[in-house]
Amino acid sequence: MSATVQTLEAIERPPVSMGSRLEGELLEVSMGPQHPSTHGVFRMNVALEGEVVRKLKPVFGYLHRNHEKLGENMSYLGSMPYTDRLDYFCSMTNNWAYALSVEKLAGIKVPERAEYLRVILAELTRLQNHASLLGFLLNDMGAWGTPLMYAFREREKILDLFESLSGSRMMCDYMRFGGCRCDTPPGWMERAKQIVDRFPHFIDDLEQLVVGNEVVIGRTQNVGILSPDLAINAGIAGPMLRASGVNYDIRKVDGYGFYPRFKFRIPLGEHGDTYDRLMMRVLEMRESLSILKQAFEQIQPGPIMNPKVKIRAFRPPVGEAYGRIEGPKGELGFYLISDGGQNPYRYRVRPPSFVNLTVLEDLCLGHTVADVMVILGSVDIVMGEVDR
Amino acid sequence: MTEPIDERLRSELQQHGVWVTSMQELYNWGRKNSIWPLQFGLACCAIEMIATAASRYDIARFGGEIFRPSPRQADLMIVAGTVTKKMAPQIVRLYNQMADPKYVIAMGACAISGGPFKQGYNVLKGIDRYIPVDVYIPGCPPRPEALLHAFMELQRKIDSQKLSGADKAEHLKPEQPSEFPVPLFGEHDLESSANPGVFHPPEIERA
Amino acid sequence: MESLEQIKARAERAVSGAQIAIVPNPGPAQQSSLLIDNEHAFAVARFLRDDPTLRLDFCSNVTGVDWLDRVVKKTVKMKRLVDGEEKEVDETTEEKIPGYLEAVYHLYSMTHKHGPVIIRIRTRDRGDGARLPSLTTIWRSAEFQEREIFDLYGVRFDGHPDLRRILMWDEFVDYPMRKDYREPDDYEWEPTPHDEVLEKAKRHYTQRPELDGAEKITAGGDALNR
Amino acid sequence: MTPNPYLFIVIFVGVALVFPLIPLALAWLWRRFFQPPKPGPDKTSIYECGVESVGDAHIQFHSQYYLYAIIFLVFDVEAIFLVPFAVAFTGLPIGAFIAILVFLLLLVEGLVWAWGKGCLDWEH
Repeated sequence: MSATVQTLEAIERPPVSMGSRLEGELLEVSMGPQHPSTHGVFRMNVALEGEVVRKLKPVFGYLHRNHEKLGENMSYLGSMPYTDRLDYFCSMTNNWAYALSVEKLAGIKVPERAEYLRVILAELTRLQNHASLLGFLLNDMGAWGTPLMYAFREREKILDLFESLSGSRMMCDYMRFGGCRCDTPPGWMERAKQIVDRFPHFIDDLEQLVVGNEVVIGRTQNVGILSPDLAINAGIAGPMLRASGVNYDIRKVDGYGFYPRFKFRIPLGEHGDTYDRLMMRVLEMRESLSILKQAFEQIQPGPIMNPKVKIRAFRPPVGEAYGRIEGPKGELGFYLISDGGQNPYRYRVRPPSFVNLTVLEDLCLGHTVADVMVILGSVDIVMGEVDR
Repeated sequence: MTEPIDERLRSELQQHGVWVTSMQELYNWGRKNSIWPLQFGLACCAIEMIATAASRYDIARFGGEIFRPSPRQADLMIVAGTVTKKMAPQIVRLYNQMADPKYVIAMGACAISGGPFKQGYNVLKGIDRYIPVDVYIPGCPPRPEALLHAFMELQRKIDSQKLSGADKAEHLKPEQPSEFPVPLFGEHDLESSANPGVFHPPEIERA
Repeated sequence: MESLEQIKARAERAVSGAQIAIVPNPGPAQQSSLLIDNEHAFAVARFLRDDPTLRLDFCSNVTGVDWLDRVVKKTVKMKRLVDGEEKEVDETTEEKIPGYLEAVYHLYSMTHKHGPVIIRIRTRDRGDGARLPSLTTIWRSAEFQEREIFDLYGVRFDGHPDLRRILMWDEFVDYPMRKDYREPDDYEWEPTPHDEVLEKAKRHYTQRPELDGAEKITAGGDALNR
Repeated sequence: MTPNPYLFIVIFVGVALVFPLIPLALAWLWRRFFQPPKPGPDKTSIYECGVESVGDAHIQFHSQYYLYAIIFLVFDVEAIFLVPFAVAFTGLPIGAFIAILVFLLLLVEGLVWAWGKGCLDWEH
């Protein structure tokens, strides 16, 4: 370890007062940018007493790719492919959030079929995001690799749908201001229906294996408890917020897109611990499936692009707009200020993972190092979105 | 050991049940079929790397499915994702801490030259400014098949490495450095914006 | 939810001496905002959060915006005596607005589930006097986002519990998201530059050697024997 | 002539010694002839997730870990004593069985005392 051998006198030990509890010194450890379970380049400076966490300071910026500076130097449509690289698990919902904000900025209407397609693609993205998250979370808990293989098998099926629709597996760049880029190829709807009909088997296996499993219960219950008022005050959104029992889902609150046309329920947790967050994702997958089934029945052929919107020299009127959607990780918002030119004057992304990490220290204090990984896994961060 | 065994002789002996090989072939055959990558993902390309390691595009068919978290046990560093200037010193330090026959795959346009984020103030324009890169894979993100192709390309490269003689493999030469200076954080940019010993950009005749 | 004017009136009544102005939003989004002066921003923000009918307890988004010095041309219809008779002529008056840095807060209410109330606080100038009151002690969600504004725009938030750089490395000195920021120039080895990157790479091209006497003759030569 | 009964053990120890030494010798030969080691300041630095490690790991740990280690050590040694007993278990009279039970009882009584004293309960 350290090269120099310190003689006994040289080591100034703090005076150990026999009366007080024998305190151990704090060990400064950096769970650094390259770590198997930090889901990317996320670093935490952890002060450990033995194996118990006493202080935890997250460090960001290792993937700060200057998304907003680039957004200001490009046209509105130019930064649409960059939104795929924000949260690189859910490119469709990123596109929708950006398209929604620009449509609010410029006052553009979207035809009916495009709205239905957007709901279908957003719910498919939510399915594969929650499946991957559960795979990674169980991976962090020690089930090395196996649940991730099952989750990625489901994810591959959905990526095939995205690829046949938009041409790329992960970076779909599919939505435009005022609709979608292209209509579904023949047979796409049937394939999507088959996948949605077979998806419950995956959730049943998962629930059978995971939900009742006492190792998972032992590792996640009463770990990282988030109280409802701290969650609201810290701006937490998405499944993490609903796990603490706060009924706030932007699909119901804002009613954007065609979500008011579908009947679906919002799962709520009671304790706000990691087990509830895990269960939120499992239950939300079931709700997404019911939305998808309703959407498949109601969708009708029709135009998918608002003809009046100019693609080339698109100049929204002067003004500003803040549009937000319920992304799989929370509230994803875009705040755009337009000065009438081709480039936005200010292009701001409100990332859910970045704000959800505000309470990471509060959740992890007092837990062991192994629990920190499980808590971080349940917060579900993606570094492309945290660092932008 | 200098010139390879001619194939006719080898196949003839094989008919009589005698297998002929050389130390170099054995050494390279063993190394190329069990490359252990470093568990190290930066951005979207890392997700495609995980998809490659998953069951559909299975990298285990090429012997590379054991992703080692610690650089001490890894032979291959797949730089998968955008290399930012804040992350560059860490990547070079990890490369220095890897055991010696080590290889680097620059996966994705970002690791090769900054990719779509090239004009960002915090984005390093390519990882080959600081560490030597063996295989480049274009794409944003490259498909899992492209990563498998890069893996095979790397195996071909390992197979052709000599064990002795003038042009023997880099890691066998005593004078070849096995670690490179870690860039420092400056006030406006990284201290040395590139490592001249490693970074040999093509001399392009400007019109 | 009440209209912005009612909120403004009640806020000014609740916090004595607060100067709140309504910043109209000309775009179709119709999301106008309240501009609050720095001294009373903290008190007004607490009022917006604790008022029973408003209950804006969810600060969703905190954004930094950099406004450079602007010259706003206003054309206004003026009556002018033009060679004898009255004539309508539009007069363009130029108005210089000094630049400032701005923090925009989007507030929602989770209890009443009603929409965005946007408040803006502006700094005096863009130099080192850029200071703003921090609202982190009211909405904890502003903690990281205010640190990001400090990191990328250079606005010091007074009262922020832990104001340090969040995205850039600590030794970094300038504020990259400002409009007048010049990024470091490492474009010297561009194999295939085009448009903006071409201009940046051009600064590194070695100048072509000047045509000395001999080439001039040969260059001019073909003009002779054409 | 019948082989010496201990011959088996001698061969066993010989193989046990030679078996690990072969790869070590191979590694040393490889190092000597083919691949010269290239240690450097960065290569031998402490690996801490890519970041320069700050501070020292030789710090004062909480006393609870020490108590756990002691209790484990006691039962580890006990297992060593049980192994020869278990091997020759079938040929032993009742008296030996009673003796080993007393031995076990003493140690378990130590565990009960430690448990009662609260050395085992882990408080965060």
